[in-house]
This record gives sequence, structure tokens and C-alpha cells, in this order.
Amino acid sequence: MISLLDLFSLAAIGAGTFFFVAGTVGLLRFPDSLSRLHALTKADNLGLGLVVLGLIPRVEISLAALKLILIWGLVLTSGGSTAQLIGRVLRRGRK
Amino acid sequence: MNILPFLDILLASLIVTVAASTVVARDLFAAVVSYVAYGLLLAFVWIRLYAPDVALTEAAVGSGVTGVLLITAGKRLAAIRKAEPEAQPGPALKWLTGALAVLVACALAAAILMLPDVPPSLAPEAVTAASGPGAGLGNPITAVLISYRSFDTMLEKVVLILAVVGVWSIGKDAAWGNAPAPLGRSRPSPAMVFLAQILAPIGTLIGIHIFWVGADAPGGAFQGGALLAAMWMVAMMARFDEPPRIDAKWLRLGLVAGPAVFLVVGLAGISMAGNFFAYPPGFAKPIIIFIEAFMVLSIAVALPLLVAGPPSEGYET
Amino acid sequence: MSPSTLAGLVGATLVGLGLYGLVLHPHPLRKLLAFNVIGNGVFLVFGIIARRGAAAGLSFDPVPQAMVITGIVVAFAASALAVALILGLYSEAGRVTLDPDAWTKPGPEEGK
Amino acid sequence: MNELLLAASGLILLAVALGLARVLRGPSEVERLMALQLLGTGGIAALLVVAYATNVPGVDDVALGLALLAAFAAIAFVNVLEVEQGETEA
Repeated sequence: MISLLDLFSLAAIGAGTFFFVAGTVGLLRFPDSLSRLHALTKADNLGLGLVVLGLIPRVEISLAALKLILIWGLVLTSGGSTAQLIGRVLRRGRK
Repeated sequence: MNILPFLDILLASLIVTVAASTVVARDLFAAVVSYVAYGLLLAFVWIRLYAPDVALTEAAVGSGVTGVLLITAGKRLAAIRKAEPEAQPGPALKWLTGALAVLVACALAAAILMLPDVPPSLAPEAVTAASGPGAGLGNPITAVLISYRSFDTMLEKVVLILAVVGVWSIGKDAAWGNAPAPLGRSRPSPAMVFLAQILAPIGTLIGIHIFWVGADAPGGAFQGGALLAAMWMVAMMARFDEPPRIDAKWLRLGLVAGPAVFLVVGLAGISMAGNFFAYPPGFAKPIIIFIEAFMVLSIAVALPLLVAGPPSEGYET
Repeated sequence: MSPSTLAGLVGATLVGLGLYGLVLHPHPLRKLLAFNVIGNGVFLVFGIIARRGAAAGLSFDPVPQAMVITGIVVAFAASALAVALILGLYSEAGRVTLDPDAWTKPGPEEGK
Repeated sequence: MNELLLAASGLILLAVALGLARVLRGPSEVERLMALQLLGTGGIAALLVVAYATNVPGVDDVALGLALLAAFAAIAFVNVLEVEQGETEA
């Protein structure tokens, strides 16, 4: 018997999985570096975010939930900054 | 239906593929990136082998800090790679080496498949040792590292110091005593500064946390020290801090603090508990944490210096 | 097949792969990478021995695991020294080849 | 339920691993790094899902460490690049 929370978990994790798959497809199929970077950041931020969201109802101690959110926050920060840095490199390369 | 075996097989084939691409990739930089990916995947394998302590070490040292080291070197060397074609080995040598490699791998695989059914193990001894002088530690690995195999752990810190001295001695004589070249550009980009401002403080806390929980849970001096080292590197990349002059007193003290404190406590064990590296009963846990704290310091100082390289002539600060 | 046997076989394969690269690659950084691939293969073999220690009443044998942790840090120290040597050679000579014949010919610096 | 979670983590891992084809194909170094970045993030996600499906202890700390170091390869690369290019742009 699948409870409502389980259903929520599954939906969120499934959506996260979709974003990772989409990010990979983008990375492999998009024609130029900047659009590939665009695909990558979606997978980074939304994919992991949704997976974390889906896992939160499954944790037993609330501290673990905080840790999950911290993990997501760290990846958001580094993903965003790296995208900036790589984007600058690409823009300079094109000039 | 059980999916876990399929996950294991997926992971195993991924590791082999990535290792193969490290070995056969045409492009030098591709090989380096493959290697870093390989380190990352290995951390996942360690999780599947119920070794979260090893996974954490592999993630922090094997993938994170090594990644910075190798990607920096690979990027610098990739430039000359194209200008200078190397003599490639002939087909006969290739076949011979391939046969040798297959032979070694098969022999090793056969040995693994024929391991005795009741495995010989030092675990009972280690558990006894850990429940004796290392009492109070919930993490048997930390107990083994600090108590049962304490000599290994101390000498491993000495290896780190030797490696740092080795790296320093590669620099020119005139540069001795100078600082290594900065890790970042003179005006770091805003994104880099932002990242370091967020990561460095949070990461320092996480590093200390992982060191602290290491007594009872996965984590410990190695992992915590490596994370702290990584955070110092981030700060240096954003130019919040500079690589220190290699003749700085505090730096050298920090480097030797870990093994020195370890050795002093070990010697004190002779008089207090009757044995070298024996901890007096009842005080084992605080003493172990005390030793570990200095080891964290030594690791956090040594790893960034290893990445920063030899002292440079141009930077006098 | 149990996960630990599988990991052991992966370890054996990695040792073979790394050996192949270590012998054949002319570039020193590639040799270093291949050497580290071997090293990690050996660690994995160690790891499955650690897993087999489960018989002793623990979920793993802490002794090999502790030694792998030590090993990873030592491997990093050795790699860092090797990288420093390679980069030092590069900044001294402008090239990093290990081929002794190549050094008797004029290099890119002297050739100019 | 757990089987579904494991399947999802396998799918994530498979996807980001296929992305590693960019490491070999390039064409530029930046693409190779992007694939590595994706492997890092996807790996963290797959790791977390497996950890909660199989109750392996200590995994969240490993994921925390990985998350902390996720950007390291890329920022090291950018730093070398910018030092080499003579630090022209502010």
C-alpha cells in the first residue's frame, strides 16, 4: 500500500530524475557550449532539488532533513558560480 | 525483483569504462578529467562496500584535492602536448604489454575468487584493542587508526611532511624561503569571490563536524583535515589568503604538530601505561581526540602546500 | 555474485588497465594517472577483504579499511610530488618527454 | 517502494554517466568539465536516494563532502586559464 507521502516522494524524485536525464540529453545533443551549459545548470539545480524534496518526508530525524537542504544549497551555490565562471571563459573564447 | 545487483553491475561497468578512458584517451586533458570522474565513482563503490569512512576520504582527497592538483597540471601541460608529438610505442610492444596486463589482472581475479571461506582477519584483535585502550570510540576505524595501528598513522603524517619537503626542494635555490605562486588570479572574478565567501565558512564548519563525529560515526581526522584543506584552497583561489612563505614559523610548526604530538603522547604512554602508544585507561578518548586535533591541523596545512607547489621566485610576500 | 566479489574483480581489471597505460604511455602525467588507476585497483581488492571480515561480528573489518584511508592520503602525497617534478621539468626545459633520445636532439627552446 | 527508488537512482546514474561521453568527445575542455560537474551532482542525488532506500549509515556526510567539493575541478581550471591569459579582464 502506497501512502500519500510515498506518492509525493515518488513524484518529486521522478521529476528530479527527469531533469537529470534531460540535462544529459542537452549536454550531449545541444549544438554549442553555452546552451550545453544551460542544460547542465537545470539538471544541477532542479534535478538535485527535486530529489532532495522527495527525500525529506522519508527522513526520521529533522536534523537529517536540514543536512539534505544544506547539501542542496551547497550544490546550488557552487553550480551557479561555476556556471558564471565557465560562461565568462566561453564568452571570452568567442571574442 | 531486486534491483540492487543491477545497480552494482552498472557502477562496476562505469568504473571500468572511465578507467579505460583515463588510460586510452587521446587528449591529455580528457584523460585527466576521466581520472577525476573515476575518483568520484570510486567513492560510490566504497559506499556500496559499507565503507563510508573510505568513501569520505576518497571524495575529499582522491577526487576533490587531487582533482585540483591534476586539472591544474593537466591544463598547463596540455598546451605543449600538441607542439611536441611523442614517439608512440610499436604494435609488438603494445601486444606484449596488453598480454602482460591481462595476465596480471586474471591472476589477481583468480586469487580473489579463491579466497578462503573463513577469511583470516585482524578484526577480533582490533576490536579487543579498540575496546581496551581505545575505549569509548564508537567508530572502530578511528580506534584502529589511532590505537591499534597508531604507528602507521603517525608515519603516514611523516610521509606527508617528507612530500612537502620534496615539493619545496624542487624550486630554485634562489627562491628558497619564498611563498609558492598564488593559486588564483590577481583580480578574482566576482563569482569566484562569492563562492569562496559562502563555501569557506560553511565548509570549515563541516570539516570540524566531520572530524568531531569521527570518534563515533564515519569521519575523522583525515576526512575533516582534507575538507579544511580544501576550504583553505578555496580561500586562496579567491585571494582572501595567500600561500604562506615556506620559512614561516607557524607553518612549519603546524606541519610537524600532528606527528610530534602523536610521538610525545606515545612516549608518555611508556611511563603512564607501561607501553609505547598505550593510553591510560579512562583517558583514552580525550587523549585520542587531542592527538587527532593536531593531526587535522597538520593535514589541513600539508595538503594545500602540496597543491601550491614549490616556492616561486616572483612572489616575495 | 556478491557485491564484494564484483568489486574485487573490478579491482583486478583496474590493475590490468593501469599497468597497460603505465608501460605504454610516453607522457609522464599519463603514466602518473595510470599508476593511480593501479593504486585504486589495489585499494578495492583491499576493500573486499575488509568486507569479508564481516564474519568477525562486525559489518566490516576495520583494519584494511583504516589502511586504505592511510593509503589514499599517501597516494595523494606521492602524486603531488610527481606533479611538482613534472611541472618543474616543464619550466626548466619547456618539455616533459621521458624519451632519452629526444633530449640529445635540440629542444624547442634551444632550437629557436 | 524502495525498488522504485533504486530504479530512479540507477536511471540518474546511468544518465549522468552517458553524459561522460562529453569527456572524450569534447570538443573543448569546458565541455569535458561540464560532464564532470553533471556526474558530481547526479552522483550526489543517486547516492542520497540509494542511502535512503537501503539505510546505509553515514552516507549523508559523504554527500555533504561531495557537495562541498562539487565545484573544485571547474574553479581550478578557470584559475589556470585566467592566469595564463594575462589577467586582462576585470
